[in-house]
Amino acid sequence: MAHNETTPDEAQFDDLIARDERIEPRDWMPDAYRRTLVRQISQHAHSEIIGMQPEANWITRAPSLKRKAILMAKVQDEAGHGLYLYSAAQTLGATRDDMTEALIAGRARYSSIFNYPTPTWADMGAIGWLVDGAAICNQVPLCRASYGPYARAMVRICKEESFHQRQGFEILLELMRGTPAQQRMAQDAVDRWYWPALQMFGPPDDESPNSAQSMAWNIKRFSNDELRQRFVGMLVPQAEALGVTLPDPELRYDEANGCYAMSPIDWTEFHEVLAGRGPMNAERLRRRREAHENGAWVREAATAYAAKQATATREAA
Amino acid sequence: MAHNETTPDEAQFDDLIARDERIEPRDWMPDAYRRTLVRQISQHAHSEIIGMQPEANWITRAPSLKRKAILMAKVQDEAGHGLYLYSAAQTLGATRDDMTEALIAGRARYSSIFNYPTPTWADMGAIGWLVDGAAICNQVPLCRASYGPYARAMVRICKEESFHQRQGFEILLELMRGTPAQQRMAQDAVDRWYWPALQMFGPPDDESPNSAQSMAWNIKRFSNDELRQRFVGMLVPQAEALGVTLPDPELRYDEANGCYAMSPIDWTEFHEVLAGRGPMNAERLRRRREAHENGAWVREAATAYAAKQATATREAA
Amino acid sequence: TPDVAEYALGLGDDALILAQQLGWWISRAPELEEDVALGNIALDLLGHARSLLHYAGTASGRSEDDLAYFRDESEFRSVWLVEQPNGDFAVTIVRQLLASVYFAHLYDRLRQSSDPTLAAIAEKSRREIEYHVDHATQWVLRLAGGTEESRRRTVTAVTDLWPYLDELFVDHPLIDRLDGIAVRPSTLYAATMAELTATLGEAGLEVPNGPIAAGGGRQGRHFPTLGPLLAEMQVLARAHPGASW
Amino acid sequence: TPDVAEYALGLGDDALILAQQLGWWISRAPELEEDVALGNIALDLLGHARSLLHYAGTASGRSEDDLAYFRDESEFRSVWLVEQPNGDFAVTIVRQLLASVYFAHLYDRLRQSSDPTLAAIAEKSRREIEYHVDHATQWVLRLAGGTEESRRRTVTAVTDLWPYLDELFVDHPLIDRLDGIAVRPSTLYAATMAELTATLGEAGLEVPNGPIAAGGGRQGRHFPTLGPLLAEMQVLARAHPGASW
Repeated sequence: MAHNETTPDEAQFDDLIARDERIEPRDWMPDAYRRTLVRQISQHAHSEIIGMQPEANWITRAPSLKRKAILMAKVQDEAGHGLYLYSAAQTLGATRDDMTEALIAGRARYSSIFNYPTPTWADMGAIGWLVDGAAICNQVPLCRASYGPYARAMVRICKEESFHQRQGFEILLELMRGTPAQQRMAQDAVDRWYWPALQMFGPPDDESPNSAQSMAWNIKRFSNDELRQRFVGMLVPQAEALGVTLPDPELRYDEANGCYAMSPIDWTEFHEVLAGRGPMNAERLRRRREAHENGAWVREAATAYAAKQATATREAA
Repeated sequence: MAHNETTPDEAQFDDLIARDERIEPRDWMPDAYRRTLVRQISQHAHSEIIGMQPEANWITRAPSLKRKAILMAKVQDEAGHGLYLYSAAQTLGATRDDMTEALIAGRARYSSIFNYPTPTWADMGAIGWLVDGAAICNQVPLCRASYGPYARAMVRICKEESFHQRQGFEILLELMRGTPAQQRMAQDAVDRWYWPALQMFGPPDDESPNSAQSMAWNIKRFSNDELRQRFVGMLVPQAEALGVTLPDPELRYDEANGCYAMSPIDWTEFHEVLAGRGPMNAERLRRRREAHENGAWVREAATAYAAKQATATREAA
Repeated sequence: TPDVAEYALGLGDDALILAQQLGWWISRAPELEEDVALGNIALDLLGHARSLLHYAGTASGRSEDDLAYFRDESEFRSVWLVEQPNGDFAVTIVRQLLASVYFAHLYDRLRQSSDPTLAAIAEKSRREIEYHVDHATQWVLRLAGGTEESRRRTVTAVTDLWPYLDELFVDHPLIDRLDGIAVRPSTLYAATMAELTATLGEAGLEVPNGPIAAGGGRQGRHFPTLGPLLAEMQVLARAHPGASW
Repeated sequence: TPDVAEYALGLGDDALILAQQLGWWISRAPELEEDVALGNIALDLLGHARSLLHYAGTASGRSEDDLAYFRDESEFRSVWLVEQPNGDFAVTIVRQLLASVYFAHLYDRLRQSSDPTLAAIAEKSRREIEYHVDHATQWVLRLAGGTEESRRRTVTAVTDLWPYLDELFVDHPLIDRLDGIAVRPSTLYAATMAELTATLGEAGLEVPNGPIAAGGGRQGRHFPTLGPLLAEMQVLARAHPGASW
């Protein structure tokens, strides 16, 4: 077979993509497509799992029982998202053990945003509003991603995420309507999370060479800068409603270009955090490893018990 | 050798006791004397060790840095007392491992007073004033106990205990000079600890058959009731100075008999606690076992390291 | 009445303290499925606590949050069993088994309370608690029948927690004043013990025969770890008195 | 001056938080000798904290207790290394090694401070810290050279704590305003690292090469466990504002 010739499998795959239809686990797919998806889906799963920690930090201290319930449900949802996404990755041949191992060993990436700490209760609001908000902008298009199990997982996840975002907004709203100390707490959290949230969309388009292939495969639908613009457009009226100031003095709507003008993003800190020198990188992995290792005897017990039960059932048959 | 004949060893022992001199580890002693001492000293050691827990409960929450320092030093002193007493018992052939094992397995006794909880800061005062106070009344005579290493350990311990008692008194004094809430806290703690402290001297003399032999051996010097009287006599003026009420409406000095009249002691709870049904019996042992088990790998490491060092030194020689 | 409020407070505090402790596991469980499962149970219990505290507060014009965040340790009414620290997963699971089986029998009977609010809360809670019992039972079977290590840890957990069962069946004076409204704790003893004994038996575990702890939570006397637990739970609310969240 | 006070506050908070954490071990150590030894070290550190906080408070008329009990998390100035939880005995010991070696070099240099109070505190503290270094070093040698398990735990502890060393050597702007008074943290790097590397080498342990944590404690940004630690430490004092103890 000559190098540039298209096999029937390839032709069918290309055709499905061209018609914007779903690729399913039984379908043939190029290795690079599979690898890209496994990397992206497992990275997303790991972000959900690591992303539990910054918020779990406030479960025991939530300042009202209603907020405690909402926060518990949210962090628990993130565990659920991790499970959906692991399942989607498993349809591509990845195993949960391998993915977990890669995470704990520090070989797998997760969203860098979770390497920031959550020193105050207002961070629960800012994470919901800004981080989940940015995640939704990133993820809504993924509900139409070409790989079926991923797209379907994203539909469920996005539904819950938009709920989380509203809850984050409500936390901040309550704080901004509260005492001066609560208002300061809210503004401080927005100041700390605003730029990292904008950085969640990744580098500017002209420095993001890997995006093209993902867009061609209908995994990615919009460029980093397009999504960032959409996000800022969503934030501006909400910030007004909250009464918080977005920490960018240059931010304004540019009528002429039909988009928001903003200060240049300082990527220095982003790259520091990405390189493992953020405030919480070491702790996030340490704690995940600790939970995994402390749970080893439980998982072993469950496996051993299931094996004994299976033997007993076989022998009884 | 006829049954009632006295050996030279026995004669020397009896002579030393008669002259109220010290028995030392190298001296011959009757088995029963040795057993009584090992039981009493190890029980005392265990009381010091278990007795760390009710107070350690407040180290992290002590309400001033000065009080935190005093409390840390006190609980640490108790560990030191445990060490002195283990050393004294070791001179009688007991091993620390055996004593520890007996404690953790629930076979060895410790003072029942430590099976009560310490729900408030005022308990740090009440324990110092009442429990250490009662302990001192019990222990000062032991500084003249016939067994040398025990007597010498008790000299050091009593010196520190009387320091602890004064600190307890000061805690209560500060509370009684404080806010109404602090005063209530102090009185409540005195109410809870007064009767258990009186019970520390053991049953009334007419129900304490084992004391006679210990008195004959110059291990015990005063009867339970004598010590209890002495303790109450010490408390009454101190309670007045503090401004706390001792929770016994019948308590008064009986001029005619030259002693304090008091309500009959209700021994029901004492016997319940002694039988393992006190509030904290299970927890005190659980926590000691946990510390011991969690420390096993450390002790093993220290032993292994020492062995390797010894080998290296021998080989170098 | 204040007596009904006091009774609801005790049940509410049991649920609240247990929910608070289980909440710690979310993000720390042995597998993601258990982050979800323990989270669900914690949320159910927190729901029970909110209903009960809300009801308990109506007598004195206090909100659920007034009761949860602005009472001191001695004003709490939880039993020592739910105050036992999480320990390892075996301790948490065995604590869940003991507490859930008790709650199941209690709420089943409380449905017949002549107090309609308590009856309604019991009706709703009971169904959720059935799942809690099932979850704990399945795990006790797995842990006791799994590996040598898991069995050893489970035996230790059962031994360590058993002393705190006794308190659950004590008829304190309040109960005498709530005839027809409250469930008399001593009347739950036989059925609860029968179910626990059966479960332990199925798991091949012995019923412990060790010390019994006196407890005293319903009278405001608590296990030493409750103080630090409340310090953490209440710290933010108390730093901003009067604030709304 | 406020700058000197801020500097003393940072050092005082380091000692206070470490003392608070070590205090937990008293009654829980692997052997009685260590209940005593860790208690001694905790007491020394608490003494340093009291001297430094007392001095820090003079500028603003606040007592050591005002500073210890009535500041919020963001007003604390401790570094992340001392805020790391106790973990197992290996973590506590390795944390002690890293912190004590740093403190030893710091206080040794601080004796030459042109501020006589700081110089006097440093002089007194330095001698005690030498014992702390020795205690930690001996234990690191034992644990690393003991059993397979103790070695594994020690390697993990070194790996997990190493990221928090970096923060100790950051020259924040305050330092520029305290020439001759404060010790410039970056100037302690070489000697501290040389000593730590030598100790790890003697123990047969590798110097980690993993991530570095940004820290930020001197600016009031803290490790997540500091909040609950303070909640527990401050709960009683805050429940009785204005009271004397």
